[in-house]
Amino acid sequence: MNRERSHGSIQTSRAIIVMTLLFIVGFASGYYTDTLFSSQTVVWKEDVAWRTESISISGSTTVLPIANACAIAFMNKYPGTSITVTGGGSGRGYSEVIDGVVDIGMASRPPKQKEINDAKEKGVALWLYPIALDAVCVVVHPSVNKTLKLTLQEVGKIFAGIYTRWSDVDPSLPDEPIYVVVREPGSGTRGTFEEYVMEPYGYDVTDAAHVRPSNPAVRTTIETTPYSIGYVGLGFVTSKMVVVALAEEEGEPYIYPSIENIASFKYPISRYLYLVTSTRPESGSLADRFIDFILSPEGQEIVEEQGFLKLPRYPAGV
Amino acid sequence: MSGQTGEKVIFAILGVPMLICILIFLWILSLLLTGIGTVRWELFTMSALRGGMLEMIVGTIYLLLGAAAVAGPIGVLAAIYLVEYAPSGGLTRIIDQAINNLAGVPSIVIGLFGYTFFCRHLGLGVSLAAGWLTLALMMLPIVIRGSEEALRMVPASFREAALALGATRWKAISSTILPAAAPGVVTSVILGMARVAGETAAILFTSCVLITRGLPKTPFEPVMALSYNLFVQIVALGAPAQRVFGITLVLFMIVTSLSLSAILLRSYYRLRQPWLRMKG
Amino acid sequence: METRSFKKGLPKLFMHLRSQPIEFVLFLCASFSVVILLLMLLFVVMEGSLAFTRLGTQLILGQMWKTNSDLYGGFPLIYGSLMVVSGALLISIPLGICTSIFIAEILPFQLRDPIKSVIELLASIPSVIYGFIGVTFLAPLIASIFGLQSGATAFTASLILAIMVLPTIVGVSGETISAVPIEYKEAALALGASKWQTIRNVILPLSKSGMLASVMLGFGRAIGETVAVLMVAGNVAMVPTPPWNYLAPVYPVTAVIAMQMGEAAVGSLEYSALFGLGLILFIITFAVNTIADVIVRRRPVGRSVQL
Amino acid sequence: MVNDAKVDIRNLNVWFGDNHVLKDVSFKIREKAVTAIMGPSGCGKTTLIRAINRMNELICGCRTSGEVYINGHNIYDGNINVYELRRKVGMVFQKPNPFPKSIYENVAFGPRIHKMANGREIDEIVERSLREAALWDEVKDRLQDSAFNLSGGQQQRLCIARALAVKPEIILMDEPCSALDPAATTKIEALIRRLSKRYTVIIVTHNLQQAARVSDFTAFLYEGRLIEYSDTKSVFENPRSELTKNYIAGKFG
Repeated sequence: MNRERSHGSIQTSRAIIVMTLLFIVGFASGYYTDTLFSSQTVVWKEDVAWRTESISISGSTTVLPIANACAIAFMNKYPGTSITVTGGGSGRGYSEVIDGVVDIGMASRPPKQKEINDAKEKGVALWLYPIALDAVCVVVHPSVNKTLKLTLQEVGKIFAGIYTRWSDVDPSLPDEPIYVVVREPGSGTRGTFEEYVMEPYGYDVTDAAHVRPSNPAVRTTIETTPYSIGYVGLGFVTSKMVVVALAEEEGEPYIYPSIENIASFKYPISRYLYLVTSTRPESGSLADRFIDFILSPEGQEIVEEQGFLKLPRYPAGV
Repeated sequence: MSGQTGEKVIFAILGVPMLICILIFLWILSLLLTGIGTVRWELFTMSALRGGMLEMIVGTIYLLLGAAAVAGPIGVLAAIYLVEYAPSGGLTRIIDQAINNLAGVPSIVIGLFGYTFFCRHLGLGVSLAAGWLTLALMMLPIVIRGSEEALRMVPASFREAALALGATRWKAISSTILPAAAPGVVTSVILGMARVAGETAAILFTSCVLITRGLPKTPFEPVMALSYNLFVQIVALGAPAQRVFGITLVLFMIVTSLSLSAILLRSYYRLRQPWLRMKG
Repeated sequence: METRSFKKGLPKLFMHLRSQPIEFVLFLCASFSVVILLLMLLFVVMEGSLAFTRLGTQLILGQMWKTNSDLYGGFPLIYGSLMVVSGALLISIPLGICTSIFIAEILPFQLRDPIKSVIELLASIPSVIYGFIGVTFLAPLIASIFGLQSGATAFTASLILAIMVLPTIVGVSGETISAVPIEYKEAALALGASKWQTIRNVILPLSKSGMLASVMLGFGRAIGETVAVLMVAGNVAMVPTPPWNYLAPVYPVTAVIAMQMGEAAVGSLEYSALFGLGLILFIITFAVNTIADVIVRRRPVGRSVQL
Repeated sequence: MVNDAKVDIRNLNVWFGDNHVLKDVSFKIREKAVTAIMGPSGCGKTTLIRAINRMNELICGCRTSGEVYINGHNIYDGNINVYELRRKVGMVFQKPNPFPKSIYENVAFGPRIHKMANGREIDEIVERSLREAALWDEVKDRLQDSAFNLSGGQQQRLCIARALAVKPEIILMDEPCSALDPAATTKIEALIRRLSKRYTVIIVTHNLQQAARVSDFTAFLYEGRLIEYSDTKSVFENPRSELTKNYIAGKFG
């Protein structure tokens, strides 16, 4: 028995040693990497407070690539600062800013009345900072037509399910069912699209619409699905899809979402992308500097890299 | 003789599904391997701020170790109670049922619960700690069941010998049965970690962010994790294949090495411990 | 090992526990699962209560899920979930059970462990990766085979789910097969029964309930799967026409929760309806687990020979 | 010594992995007699009888060389139907192992899988086998009961009946009494004596008295080698080998 016992306890101790080693290795590697990150820290002569601050950002998945890339660039430029970015959607961006969960929200649409009311109730004001210009581009699979032109109302009818076959829209188009792709409710892209295309005509999105959680997901679906139609932000248009030229009404000119047309707001579904704060950030604070960074030429360069349009000028807080 | 050919036909029919399983595995493996060529290995040791994935790897390890630290002790103690103390009454049956049901709760529901209870009700917010607790809930049934099995494998004579020497019940358990079952217990914890390492739905709302600087310094800060990052990279950012394959590969390696080490540990101790060999 | 120490009533148990602090701690740990399960139920019900009072049975039976118009009818979603899961099980049950029999009984000894490990490894591939594979490789394949517009269908989701639950079914039913005492096998073989006769007449009857349990476990895994399903199911909140059309897109419950949860304002009807869906999912898995539990407990004949 | 050999074992070697369990065993077993195989634990007794119905090959890592002739046919020949072989060579195990089925179904299992009979004929086979195993009178009123409701000795006799039901020629018994009490053992031993009038019985035992009581011939196995083989009387009263003498004297074992 005695032998068995000692045998047993050797095994426990070995198991415990292994577990402890695992823990030590895990956490040690953590500390090691931590020192890696902070090793570039230089002592700054002035104005040090903001360099050790941290802020958090959440919201629209459309703005997410911009915020992600800008946060990485900013943190690389100013070691010591910490910017935490996560997605969610425009709705989450507004609600978390109002609740004070995050410092900055991301939104691809202006606040809804309900969100403004909520903010008032909580006694905060919403500060919107346009950081980029975007267009919601209506796109179709090349199998539909290489140069498609539609009025807003026709697009609305397609997304409302009133037209179910392409030949319903125009007899010259193929006699095939329309595959409608939309974004999830709460998405700013969807909000913007519906505001211009559906709501003016009192249309509601058809039940048969295929829901996708993000611009890339819509892009992939359109690229791979014949006779499909959907909408994506300008940055997600690729050569494997056809961009539709839109007219406000029958008889008006059909306009492509070219850079000039978006910047001059001729293209009907142009929009700003925003960062949102609940108070005006204190001058010189990290939040203030980060917003300034995105609006600086360097930040606007990143905006362009991510497939969006630079702001025509640098507007201040709205 | 004709009976034997008939049997061969049946076996062949039964064998086809296994071949299909193996082909599926090889197919998936080949898909992953075609991605390897595009992966730059230095990504693994580079900070996310420089385009690497070091924080995600370490963050995943943080999440796993923390969850194991929560679920491990609770699970082992629960297993000891169930094997050694539990009266065979209604209460024990309820506990048994609850463990089975907990194992079956969809991870998205665990995520929802974690979000309302840990993040909002307990005020932990989106944080490492909330992730630990949420993942621990998923690990717990695996740890309990695995430890129970390990404890039951230990011959009764061990404990009886200790009791006969005048040890108290707890002393008998902690000095004889627990050491003998320790490898099995550790295996169950590792298996639990393997099960939750690739988990996305449970940490989607509770503990992860896309980018932040470095690693959390307190448990109340959010963390970057491979599975969540992979999800966002694919779904929301439409990241290039190279990035996706890189993260996929690391995640696969972590999960696989955990499962493999559990399998190896189990078979190693099967060989080492004679009483296990008899039963196994 | 079955010598459980004391068989007393509940009140006596508590008295006993109070006098033994260690046992009390052990008891607390064991009942932790019960507490968590109750808490889970409580919180999900609490968050979902608004939806239940405002929507009532609409949440389960309503045909329209339209967040824009505050319509939250969960029927197409629940139907989609069940459809995808039953498709997955239809594929994976025969595949999994045949595989487990083949591995445990027919495969040469040397190959058993390696092949079992290979299939166990399938379980260790994270679900995001399955989703990714489904979107980039499987869906286009399905679309071209069936001549569909898009490969994002219930069938694709079922296929991916089937692959994901295969290891569970193979593992658990393989375990029950190898748990059949070797004495029974030897007895049959010594009578001159062929391998297949032994499998059919001795091993299968004895491992039936375990196999059923493995299927139930697979069901639980499949219905709770989120990320992979979200990526390949097509996500249309409508019951397909005809209802058994597997080549149509569906919008499973888990996908809805994952997609809308991040954006629903806390406390809104939408938020509450999502928790209501979570509760429905919770109840379905709870029921399935309980059934599995009852089946496994009600073994027809004792396992071991008492001498 | 044995001329009318039912089983003829020649140069039998068995390995389990690297473990050489049986070394060059050769002997002949006579028809319609009881042959006991005795020896200390681990000497290869069980392996030897499991070689006679090729049950060893179910164990991982087993290799066999040499020949075993039954009725003049080498059972390790490629064209032997192993299932038919096992039908002809019944086996009773150390621990009673009835199937978790009714008493009736246990006995009927063999005839059913071999399609030897159907309907009423099976009833007859069941009754005949149970009578032969001296169990009929004890169970005739409860044939549909679970086999687990029987006592250990009854279960073992049920297993014998089950083996008899497929009309074997040879019955292998692997320490059939080691798990039973003395009363049940006596019954089984009497049964074995009776069975030897119609069947060739080969019984493994490490109980010397049992070997002396029931067997006509005795083989003594030690560390995988056949040390001595002769009629029981001469093995016990006049052993030729020193090892056998010591074993019988109880000096080891």
